[in-house]
Amino acid sequence: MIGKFILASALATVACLAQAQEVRIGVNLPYTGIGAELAQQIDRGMEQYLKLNPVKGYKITIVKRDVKDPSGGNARNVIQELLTQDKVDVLAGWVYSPNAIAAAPVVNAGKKLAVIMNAGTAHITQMSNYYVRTSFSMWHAGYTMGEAAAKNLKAKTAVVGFTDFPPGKDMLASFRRAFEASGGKVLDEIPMGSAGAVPDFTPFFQRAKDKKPDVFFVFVPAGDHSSAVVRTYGALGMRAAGIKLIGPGDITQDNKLQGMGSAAVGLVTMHHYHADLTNAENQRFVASWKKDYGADSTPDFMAVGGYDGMAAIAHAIRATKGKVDAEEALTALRGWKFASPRGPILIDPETRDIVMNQYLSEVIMKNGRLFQNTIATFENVKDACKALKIPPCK
Amino acid sequence: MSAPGLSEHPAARAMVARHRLRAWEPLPWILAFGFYFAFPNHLGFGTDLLIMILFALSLDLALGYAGIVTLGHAAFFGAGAYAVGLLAHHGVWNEPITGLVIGAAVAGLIGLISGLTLLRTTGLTLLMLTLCTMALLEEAANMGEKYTGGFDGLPNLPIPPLFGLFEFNPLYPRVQYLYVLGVLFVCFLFVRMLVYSPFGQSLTGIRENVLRMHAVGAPVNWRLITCYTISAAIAGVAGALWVQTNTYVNLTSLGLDRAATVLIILVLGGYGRLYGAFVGAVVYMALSHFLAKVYPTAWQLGLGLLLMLIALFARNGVLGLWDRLMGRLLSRRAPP
Amino acid sequence: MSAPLLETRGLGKNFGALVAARDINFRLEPGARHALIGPNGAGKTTFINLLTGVLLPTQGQVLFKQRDITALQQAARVKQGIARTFQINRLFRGLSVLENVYIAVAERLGVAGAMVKPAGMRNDVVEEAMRLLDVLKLSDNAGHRIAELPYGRQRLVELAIALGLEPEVLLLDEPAAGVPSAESHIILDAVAALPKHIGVLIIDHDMDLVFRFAERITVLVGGAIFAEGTPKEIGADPRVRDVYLGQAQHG
Amino acid sequence: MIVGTDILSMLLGGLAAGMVLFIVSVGLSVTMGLMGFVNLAHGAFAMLGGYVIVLTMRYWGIGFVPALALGFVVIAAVSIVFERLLYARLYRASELDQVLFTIGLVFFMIAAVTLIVGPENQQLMLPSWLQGQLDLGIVQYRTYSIFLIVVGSAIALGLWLGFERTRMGAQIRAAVDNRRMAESLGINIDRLFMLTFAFGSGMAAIGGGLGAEFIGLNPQYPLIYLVYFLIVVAVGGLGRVTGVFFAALIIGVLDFALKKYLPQGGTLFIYALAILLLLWRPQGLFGGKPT
Repeated sequence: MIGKFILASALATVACLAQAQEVRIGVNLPYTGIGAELAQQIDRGMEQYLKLNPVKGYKITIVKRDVKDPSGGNARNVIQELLTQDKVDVLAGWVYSPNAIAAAPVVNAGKKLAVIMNAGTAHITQMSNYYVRTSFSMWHAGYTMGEAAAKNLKAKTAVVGFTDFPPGKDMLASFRRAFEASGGKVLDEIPMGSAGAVPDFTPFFQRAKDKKPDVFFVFVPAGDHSSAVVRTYGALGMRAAGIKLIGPGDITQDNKLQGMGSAAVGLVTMHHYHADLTNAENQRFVASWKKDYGADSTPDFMAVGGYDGMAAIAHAIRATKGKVDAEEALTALRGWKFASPRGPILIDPETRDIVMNQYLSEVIMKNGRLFQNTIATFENVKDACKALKIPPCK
Repeated sequence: MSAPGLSEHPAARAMVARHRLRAWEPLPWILAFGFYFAFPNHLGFGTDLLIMILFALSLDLALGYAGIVTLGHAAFFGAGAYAVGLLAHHGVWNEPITGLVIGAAVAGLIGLISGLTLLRTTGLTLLMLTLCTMALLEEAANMGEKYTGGFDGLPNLPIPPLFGLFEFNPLYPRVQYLYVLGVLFVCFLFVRMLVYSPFGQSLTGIRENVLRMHAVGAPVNWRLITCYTISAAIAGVAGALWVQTNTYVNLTSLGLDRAATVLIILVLGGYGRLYGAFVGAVVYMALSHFLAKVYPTAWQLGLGLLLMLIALFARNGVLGLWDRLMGRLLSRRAPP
Repeated sequence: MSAPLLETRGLGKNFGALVAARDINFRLEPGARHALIGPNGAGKTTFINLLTGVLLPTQGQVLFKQRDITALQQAARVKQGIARTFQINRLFRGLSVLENVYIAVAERLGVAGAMVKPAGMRNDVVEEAMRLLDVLKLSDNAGHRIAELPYGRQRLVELAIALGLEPEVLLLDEPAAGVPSAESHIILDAVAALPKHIGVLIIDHDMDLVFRFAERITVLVGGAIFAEGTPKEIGADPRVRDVYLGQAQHG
Repeated sequence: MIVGTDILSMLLGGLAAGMVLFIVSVGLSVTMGLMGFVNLAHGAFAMLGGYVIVLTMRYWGIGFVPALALGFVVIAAVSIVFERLLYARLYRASELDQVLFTIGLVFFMIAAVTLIVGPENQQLMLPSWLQGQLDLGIVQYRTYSIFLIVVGSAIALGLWLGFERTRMGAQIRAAVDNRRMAESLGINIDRLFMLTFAFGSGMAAIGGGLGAEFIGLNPQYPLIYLVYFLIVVAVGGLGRVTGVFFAALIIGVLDFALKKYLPQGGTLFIYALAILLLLWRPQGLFGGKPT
C-alpha cells in the first residue's frame, strides 16, 4: 500500500561528455525489507557491468525506486511514476514475479523497453511485449535437472519438496515433466510452507524420507530457506539412508554457500550460474566484484542477472543511438548474443526470453572452502515452458 | 411540567448541534481536489491513499465507535476485492458501480456470518478469532489457485469504462482518482450519518461500558453484529475499488500486513473520530516516505517508536493530541 | 396484601459446589421501600444478578407481575420495567452526562437502533433526559464528561440512567458506596425523593440509610433468607444482632 | 511396524516442536492471566534471547547450556527494565493501547536487531553431543528432538511444582483467579507481576534459543510466530501452566502431523482448528470458569 519511495536519490551517473545524450533508466527493486539483499546483488551487478564495459558517448542516469515487497501494488505505482514523473527511457529490475504481473498493464501503456533482471515465473514475459528477460525461467533449471537426474545421476525415483508459491510450483511441474519423460518416477510432491517465513522442515523431510526415493529434489527460495534445508537434511540422517539431495542452484546460492558448512558437501544442483565457473568473463567479473565489495562478498545468479540486464540495455542504447525507442530497441535485442559471465547467452527472437547454458554441479570441499564443481554442461537451453506451450505459457 | 429553559441549556444545545457541519469540514475535500491538480503525476499514489482512508474509516466504525478490537479487518477488504476480481476474471460481471455493490454485499455477508459467531467473545479470544479468520481466508485464496490465481493473483482484469464513458488509464489514473474520491465521499457521508444517529450513540455506549448497556436493556450483541456487518461492507467497497483501479487482485489484499497497516493508520490519526482515518493515512504515508529516505533499511524502527509513544503518551493519535493542546490553550485563555 | 410486583419462589444458585443462593422466597410490593442487608458474602449481589437476569438460577422462579420471567434475558427484563444501579459506577466515562442519560432514554423509547436521523434531532429524547437531570439537580453538569465529575455526582448519574428507563422496580446496589460522607446526603435525598409508584429494593451496609429509608427489611445470610420484617422488628431481633449487626459494628 | 515407527517419529517431532512452543508461551500465559495485559511483544523477548544465546556461543565460545542460562538472566533483567519503565504505565490502559504499544515494540525490536546484527537467519551451532541421530530401540530419531522433549518435560514439571508447592506459586494462582481478592489479602500484585514477567521473558529467551535449530532465528521471528504463541495461550487458557503445556503439545503434534500427512493443506487446518477450539471454549480448553 505504500506509495512511492524515491529511495536513494543517489543518481548513479556515468558522465562521459558534458553534453552527452542522457539516457534515463528507471530501476524498481526491493531496496528495503526481506528483499534488500537481493536488490543489492542486482544493483552491484549493474554497477559492475558499467564499470567493466563503459558505455561511451551517453550519459546514463539510473533512477532507483523501492518496491518493498512482492505485493504488486507498490511496484505498479512505482513504475507508473517512473514513467510519468521521472520520464525514464528504459525500465529495469523486477525481483518478484507478482510485481511483473501487476505492472504489465502500466508497462504496456508506457511503451518503454522493460528488462526483467530476476523474476523467474515462466509466463510473465508473455504478459507484455515490452518485457525482455535476462535472468532465467524456473523451467530452465527444473526441466534440465529432470533430465539430468534420470540420465546423469541414474535416479529412478524422486520425491519433490517445494515452497508453496508460484516459482515452486513451476519448478515442480518442470522437474516432474522432464524426469518422468526420461523414465523416472516422482513418488511424492510435498508443498513445504510459504515463501514468507522459513518453516520447520522436519515434518516434510520426514515424509520424504519415509518414501525412500533415490533423489530428493528440493526447491526453496535462496537464502535462509536453503540453509535450513541443508541442516534438516543432515539432522534427519537422509544421506545415510541413501537419499541424494538435489535441486536448482537456489539452494546453493553463492553468497550463502560458505555459511552452510560441511553439511552442504555432496549437494548436486542445476543452474545457469555459480561463481566458480571458469570462463574468462566470469573470472574478470568475480575479481572485480571482490575488489570492490570485499573478499567475503560473492556475486550470485541475481548479480549476473543485473550484469546481463545492463549489458542488454547498453546494447539497446547503442543500437538506437540513445533514443531507446521501444520498438527499435526490441528489434535490436531479438537475437542479441553476448558473452556473459554465465557463458554465451542469446535473447530468443520469438519469446524475448533468455537462452543459455545450464551447469550440473556438485558441492565439494576444496582448499578448505566449499566449491561448486561443474560435472556437466547443457548448452543453449531454452525456456521449456514456452517451447512446449504448457499453460499458462503460450 | 417541562421547564421551558431546558432545551435552551448549553448541553442540550450542544447535543442538538453536534451533527451539524463545521466550518472546516469541507477542507479535506478541497485538499483532495487540490491534490488532483497539484500532483497529476502522483495520482496512482493518491488513489491508493484515498482507498486506505476509506478502509480505515470502515475500521473506525467497528473499532473506534463500537470498541471491537480486531486484528483481521483485511478479511473484508480482501472479500470485496476477490468478489470483484473473480467475477471480472471469469467474465461474469465487471461493471464498476454495481461491482462496488457486489463487493459490499459479499464482504457484508462474511461480516454478518463471522459477527454472529465471533462477537460473543471479547479480549484475547476475539483478537485471535479475527486474526485466524483472516488467515483462513488468505490460505483459502492461496489454495484455490484454480479460481483465484493463488499467490500470483488474477492479473489484467477487464474493467470497462466508468458509466461506459470514462476509461481507466493505467498510466495516468485521473479517472480512478476522481472515482475513488467520489465513492469515498458518499461512504463518508453514510458513516457520518451513522455516527451521529442514536445507533451511533449506542455503539459508543457499548464501547464505553458494555455491562451498563446490557443493564439499560440494549440488544448489545445485535448492535455489534449490525455495526460489524456495515463496517465489513464498507471495507468490501474499499477492496472492490482497489481491484478496479489496479485491475488485478492478489493475496496481499487480505494479509496481516494490510490489517496491521490500517490499524496503525487509524490509531495514528485517532480512532472514534470521523477524521482520524484521513489524518492517519496522510501522516503515515508522509512519515513512511520521510523515514524511508533518511533510514531506508529501518523505517520500521521509527514507526515502532512512534506507535509506542502514541500508546504511552498521546492516547488517541494526532487528533487526540491536537484536542488536548487546544483544550489547554483555551483553558489558559479563559480561566474557569 | 396486594399482588406482589416482583417475586421469587424457591430461588437457588450454585457455582459448582458453592451455594450462593438457597431457596429464596421473596416479595417486593408495588411502591415498596424494601432493604436487603446481610454480611459480606451473604449472596446479596448474586441475588440482584438473579433478579436482573445477569445470572440464571439453578432452581426456582422469578416472577414479575405474576408472570414467569425466569428464562428472560437481561435486556428483556429491563423492557418489562426492572432497572438497577451498580455498586461500583458503570457509566460511559468518555461521554457527557446528558449523553449518558440519553442512551438510557433512547433505549426505552425504542429509538436507539435508528440510523438515519441525528441523535440530537430527537427532541423528545433530549428533553426527557434534561428533565431527569433537572429533577436530580444535575442539569448544571449536563455538559460535563463523567470523568470530570466528583464521585458523588457520578452516583447520581447512575440513578439518572436507571430512572431514564422508567422502571417499576428499581434495584439499588449500595447507592452511597464510596461517596464521601459530606456528599452522601445528596444521594440519600435523591433516594428519598424517588417517585412513589416505583418499587425500590435497596442493598446496603449503611444502617443509617437502611433504617431511615426502608419500610421493610430482609436479612440474607449464607445465601438464604435469615429474617424479614419491619425495621423495628429487625432492629429488635437478637439473632440478627448476633449474626450481623454486632459483627458488622453498625448497631 | 512401518506404520508404528512412522507414527512414533511423527509424535517425537511434534512433541519437540510443542515443547518449544510451551517454553516460549508459558510466561505469556501467566502474565496475561495476571494483569490481563495483551502482550504481543512476548515473541520479541524470545528473539532477543535467541540472539544472546547464539551470538555468545559464536563469539565468546561458551557452551550451549551456559549460553541458555545466560540468555535467561540477560533477558529477564532486560525485561524488568521494560516492565518498570514502559509496561507498568499501561496496566490500566485499554486493550487497544496495549496492542498498539506491544506491536510498536515488536517493530522497534525487529528494526533494531536488523540494524545491529543484520537481517539474515542466525544459525545455532549445536554441540556435537546433540547432533545426529539417537537409537531409541524401536526407532532412530534426531538426538536434538529427544533432548528438547526431555528438557521441556523437566521444565514443565519444575514449573508445575513451583506453581503448586511454593508460596509465590500460590500467590500467582490466587491473583489469576481473583485479583481484587488477592490484593485485599495483602499480595503485592505489582511486585508479583514484575517477577513473573521477568521469569516469563527469561523462559521465552530459553525457548528462542532452543527453537533456533529448527524454527530459525531472524529479526522477523516475533511476527512470524506470534500467531502460534497466541493460539497456544488462548487455547490453553490464561494463567494456566498445565493448560499451556497440553495446548502446546496438542498444537505441536497436530501441526506436525498435518504438515506431514496433509502438506497440501498448508496452514489452513491449524487456523481452522484454533477457530473451532476458541468458539467451543472461549476461555480456552483448560481455562477457568467464565466470569
